[in-house]
Amino acid sequence: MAELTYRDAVAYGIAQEMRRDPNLVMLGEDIAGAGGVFKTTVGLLDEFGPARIRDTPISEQAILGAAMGAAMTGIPVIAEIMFSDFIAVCFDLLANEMAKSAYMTGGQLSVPVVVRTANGGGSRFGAQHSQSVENWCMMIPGLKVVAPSTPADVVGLMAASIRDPDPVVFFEHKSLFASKGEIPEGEIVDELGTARVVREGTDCTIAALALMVPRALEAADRLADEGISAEVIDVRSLVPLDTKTVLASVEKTSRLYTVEENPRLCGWGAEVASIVADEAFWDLDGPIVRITTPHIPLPAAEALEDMAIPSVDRIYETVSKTIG
Amino acid sequence: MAELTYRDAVAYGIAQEMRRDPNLVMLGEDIAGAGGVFKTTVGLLDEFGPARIRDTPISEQAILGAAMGAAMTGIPVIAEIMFSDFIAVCFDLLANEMAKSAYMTGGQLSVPVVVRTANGGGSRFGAQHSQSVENWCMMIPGLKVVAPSTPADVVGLMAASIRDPDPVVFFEHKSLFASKGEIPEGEIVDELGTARVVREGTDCTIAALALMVPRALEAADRLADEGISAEVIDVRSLVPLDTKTVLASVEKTSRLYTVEENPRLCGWGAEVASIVADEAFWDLDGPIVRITTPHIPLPAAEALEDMAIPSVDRIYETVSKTIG
Amino acid sequence: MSIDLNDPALLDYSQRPPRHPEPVDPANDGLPIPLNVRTDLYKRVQELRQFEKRAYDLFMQNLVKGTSHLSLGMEAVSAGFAAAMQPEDYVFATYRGHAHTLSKGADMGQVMAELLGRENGLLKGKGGSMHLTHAEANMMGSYAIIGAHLCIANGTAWSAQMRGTDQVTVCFFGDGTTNIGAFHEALNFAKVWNLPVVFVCENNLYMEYTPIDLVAAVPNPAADRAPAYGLESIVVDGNDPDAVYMVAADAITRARRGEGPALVEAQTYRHGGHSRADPGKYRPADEVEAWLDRDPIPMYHQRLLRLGVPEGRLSEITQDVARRVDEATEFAKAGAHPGEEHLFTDVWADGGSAWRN
Amino acid sequence: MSIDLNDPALLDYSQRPPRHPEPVDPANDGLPIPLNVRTDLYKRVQELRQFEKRAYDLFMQNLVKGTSHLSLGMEAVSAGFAAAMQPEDYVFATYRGHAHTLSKGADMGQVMAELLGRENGLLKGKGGSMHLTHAEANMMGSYAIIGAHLCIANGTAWSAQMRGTDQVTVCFFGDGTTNIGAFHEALNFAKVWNLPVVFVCENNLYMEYTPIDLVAAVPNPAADRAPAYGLESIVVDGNDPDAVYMVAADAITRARRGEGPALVEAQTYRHGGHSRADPGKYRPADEVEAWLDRDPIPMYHQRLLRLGVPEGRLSEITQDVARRVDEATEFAKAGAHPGEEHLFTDVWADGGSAWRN
Ligand SMILES: Cc1ncc(C[n+]2csc(CCOP(=O)(O)OP(=O)(O)O)c2C)c(N)n1
Ligand SMILES: Cc1ncc(C[n+]2csc(CCOP(=O)(O)OP(=O)(O)O)c2C)c(N)n1
Ligand SMILES: [Mg+2]
Ligand SMILES: [Mg+2]
Repeated sequence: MAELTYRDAVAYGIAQEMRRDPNLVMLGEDIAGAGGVFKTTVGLLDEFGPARIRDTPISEQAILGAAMGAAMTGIPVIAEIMFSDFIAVCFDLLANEMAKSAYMTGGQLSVPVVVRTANGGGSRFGAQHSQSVENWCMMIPGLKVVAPSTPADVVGLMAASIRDPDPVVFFEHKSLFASKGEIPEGEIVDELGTARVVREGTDCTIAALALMVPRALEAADRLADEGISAEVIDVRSLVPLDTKTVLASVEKTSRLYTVEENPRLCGWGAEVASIVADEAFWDLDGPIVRITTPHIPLPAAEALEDMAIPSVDRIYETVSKTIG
Repeated sequence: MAELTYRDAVAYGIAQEMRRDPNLVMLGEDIAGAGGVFKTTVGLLDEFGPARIRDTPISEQAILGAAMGAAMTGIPVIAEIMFSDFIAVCFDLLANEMAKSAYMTGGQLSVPVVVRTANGGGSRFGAQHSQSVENWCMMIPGLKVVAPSTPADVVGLMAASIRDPDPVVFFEHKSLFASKGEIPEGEIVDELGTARVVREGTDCTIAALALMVPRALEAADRLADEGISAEVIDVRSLVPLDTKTVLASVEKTSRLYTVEENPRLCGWGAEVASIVADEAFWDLDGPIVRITTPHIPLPAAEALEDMAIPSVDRIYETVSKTIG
Repeated sequence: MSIDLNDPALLDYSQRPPRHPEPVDPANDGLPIPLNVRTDLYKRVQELRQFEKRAYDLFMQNLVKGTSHLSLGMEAVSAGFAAAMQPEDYVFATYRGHAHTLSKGADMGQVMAELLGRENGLLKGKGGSMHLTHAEANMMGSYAIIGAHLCIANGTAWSAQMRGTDQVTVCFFGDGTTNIGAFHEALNFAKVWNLPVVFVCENNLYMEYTPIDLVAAVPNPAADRAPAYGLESIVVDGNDPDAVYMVAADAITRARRGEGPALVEAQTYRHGGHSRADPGKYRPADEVEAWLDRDPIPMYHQRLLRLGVPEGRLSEITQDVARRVDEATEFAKAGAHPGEEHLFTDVWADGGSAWRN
Repeated sequence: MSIDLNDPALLDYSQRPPRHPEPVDPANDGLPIPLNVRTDLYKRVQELRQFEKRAYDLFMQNLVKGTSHLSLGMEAVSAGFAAAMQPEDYVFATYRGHAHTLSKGADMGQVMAELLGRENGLLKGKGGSMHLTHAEANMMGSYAIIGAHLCIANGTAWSAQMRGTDQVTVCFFGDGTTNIGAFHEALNFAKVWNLPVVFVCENNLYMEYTPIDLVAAVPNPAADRAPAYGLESIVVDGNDPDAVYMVAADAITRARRGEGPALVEAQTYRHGGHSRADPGKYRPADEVEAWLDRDPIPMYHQRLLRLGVPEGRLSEITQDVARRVDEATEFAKAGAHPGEEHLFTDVWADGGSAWRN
């Protein structure tokens, strides 16, 4: 077992797959010589060379297009979109092309592309470089969506995403890059569509994703001090969505909280809430409560950004006040 | 009172505002001489001339950019994006620029733009020309979102959108263009953020939008034959959202159904469901049920498309089976 | 060019000065193209013409739902390029893609059935007229949102480059498409990566209902921009199958040799409106007439006669195509409407559509 | 150009051949620019230089959170254009926008406070370094996602055209930005609509960490593409305030006269890395050195001395600026961190953020 940062786990996971599959290639802006602006691809150019790790112009549509076209011929491709906010400049390629190709062609073409992108706030980068946009992708039929919260999950879910024959958007959280965790020895391959109960509890279920997972866990510790036993679920994969794990948990706890970094409206938590409000309605003992970033663009100033994104305090207080 | 088609109501509404405000201008592809590919802007070029009704290149980013820049200087602009699916090619301008401008600049700049676009299915246009993408916009803080279901609402909400100082995305439904309705005499100005109870009922609330409104109404008629009294709400405005009307209705009926044309995940109904599951939980007598297009790209063939989009039958059957 | 807002013709584009076709270059009779290739070209333009006419008739009978964009008048571009390609080469088209799909060898009956939304359609009815794809023959799809597919075409070219094959990618698009961002990104990217891709602008002088010269800053919207990507400016008569063939063969050969991308502008005209419902009234009447006079098919028919192909051979081809179009029509009409079992297939590569467990 | 994948320098860009600056054109001493304009230019470059240096120091003290992109070395571009503009003209900048915001007259203290995320910042701390905006002076914002603002700049130009004012819009962006789709859409649109907008490419030879010549199909990424939009190719020495001023005055004057858009490529270099954390190691050491030798500020200082401006006058300017930068720093540091009351304001024009009733 080695300890790696979440940042280093990205290159570690990619390298594992590049060694396994000599066809796998990656492209993106400043990913090669520079090792990525977040240093998540350091070392890959040296090991795999400039034909497999390719720098591109600032042309996100061209990046995703090249990835898609190559993938349609059976070459698996990893495409980096530097910040997830920039998905907006190539959203047509992602939402209208990659996502719909298999269906529109009656199954003739599939698109084994992993779109990796740095997501989320906490870096004081302001409204155009800090968004949590998992829901931009979750809402598009034909896209799979993954957002790991630990280094081990980065590696395992990266492998699963790369081996998946469909387009997967892989969200790496900027504020988790420096976090550390154990990585098991040997090849690591996880499974898409599986959530994980990261803390067991009986009084309520807290479903969280990416950066919100450690915060939910910390809040759960504090709730425990008060005698509230919270079960925390790391959702990990939004599409496919592991509704079984969520529903089973709610069956046990009878209360659901979601902790979402995305601004409120149409966040992933709304979807989860709506599933539970339908299928587990009779299990519920009280309201479903969503803890989200307010429905505002993200402010740049440290002080303001910290107020906006759900904090341990806010999670703790919301649950504590409403669980009644 | 004149009767107008929903299609003609678009130009009628725009003309009303263009007569009132000589600064108001419109731009888009094929909107001038051709009167729009859906014939929704017929006559405007003749009345207002080529300086106010301007054809553009196929450059959606340039269109929204020009609209935004002019709007920032105080000129109100209507920009047409021909099909709502094409929002994906200019999503950066909409989601990252227009939406965030006021906030990022500490209130220095506002963006009085109405982005009109033809939305929704039923025309057998296939996966790239049939989407219901209201949620693409609803999820972005800083955008207002409107989707009228009747000719009168087209006129009134168009006026309200144009007079609003913020960016508003105005969804015109392709399958409603041929529908007809009465238009009151004189100036018509409606209000954003107001839903309308279009049928009163006591047993359940059915919240619907745009094309789904007439279908929900027809389903409600059939439910009435069975002795089920459904209240139907035309949501009309997703942002601002008239939660009061929805919550008041659920308080009365104790059951909520949403009828959404968007594919399932993160649709507007999920948001409404999550609000109700929190704030009206104790009013509910049973599960919240969402009736949506399945989470698939839209098929082109008539037969398949009709199965995909919520139909009167499906609404009727779902409510009838689950209301218990 | 820049728009003059005082130009009264802005109120009615059909009052603008017409843009007439160049006359056929008489020297093209003498292009070094073997006669068997030329008869093949004739067969190709006949197939496209007759298929598209039938498609038009079927709309009129309301058998084609949705929309449809025909290549009537523009057949020489597709035929000329297809004849210059190898079977392993990749093709990308727009929503105006019937011709390119057929040219790449898709079955007429399946294409027709797709237009009719039938289960025996090329895409099982799921894609429709605007998304024709025949991956088996490396016809990699028809794309209905302007621009994206130029970027995607780079991808198959990149794949060929990586795999060390000599496959070339040919990507068709319209004049109006030269103004969208993706065009620019794709062309620059192709050049920088030295990709084996030939971009073909079918300049039919109009985007949807707006004349291209009113919305493009340069007279030849593709060719005049080629230098911005380090490429040669190439304009070809898109109504002459031979002229197209020569230019296509040259560009494709160079790409195949590893000499990188090309951008070809083929000037042509559509005989009808933009899509099914459009009568095309925004075009000056004498412009339409002048271009109808330059119809590629009778012109080519005359050329082949001049070059000694017997009339009988040509009418044999024509009749054979007519029969096949009839058969395709029958095949299509006989197809069932797709049933619910197709609704939930093919979202994912495993054939399913599940988003949850 | 096209990439050669066998080029060993692809493994380390700093091993690539350096691109040295052109020498200063000695004739520029004689450009017809009045001495008062030149001393104004000197003051401007001093302001930018000293402000940016201080900003750098404040990062190092960890007082600036987030990121920040300096214009050190590139001051002549901003100064030259600003001196040629009228106060009513509009300006757009990228995330590398401190210089252009200051040049348009924003208060140094407020800009500094914004970098520090303080309530007394230009944007109350809500926008940060990458979004500086000073609408009161028609500095219409700094945009952090590549490309969009070129399209938005057309909008203020369109507004001026509609209102019949003679305001010109000047839009700054980098070399890397010439490869994104929005660049193309904006340029074409500006020309077709004949908009009074001057696009200024600050070509500092690198996008983030990648040399521009590896990712652009033409050597001068902006100027070589101007003809694709019916525009003249214009390259200017971006390290010479006078050269920039002349080109700026000409392009702006022509736009003001209704002669439409222009695209100017100013060649320059950044002294430091792309953003705060970047040491800029991907650049050949002798290239950096050669450009540091062409630092615009000592060069201009020398020129002004040659032209007879007394050393004392120049050091007076320099010291005055130094004092103002100190004051700005104090002002910024004294600012409060914004409180929760600011979190929910300004989403809408009415000052609020309600999305429901
Ligand atoms: C991004 C985008 N914008 C607008 C449209 C609507 N549209 C469909 S075809 C068309 C005209 C295209 O013109 P051109 O590229 O010349 O192709 P042609 O139809 O003439 O073959 C337009 C504007 C679209 N499909 N995609
Ligand atoms: C659409 C988009 N892609 C990528 C980025 C990340 N990014 C920020 S600055 C930059 C380099 C820009 O280079 P250039 O245009 O030359 O400007 P410079 O920083 O040199 O002034 C990149 C790639 C971005 N902000 N937006
Ligand atoms: Mg055309
Ligand atoms: Mg640069």
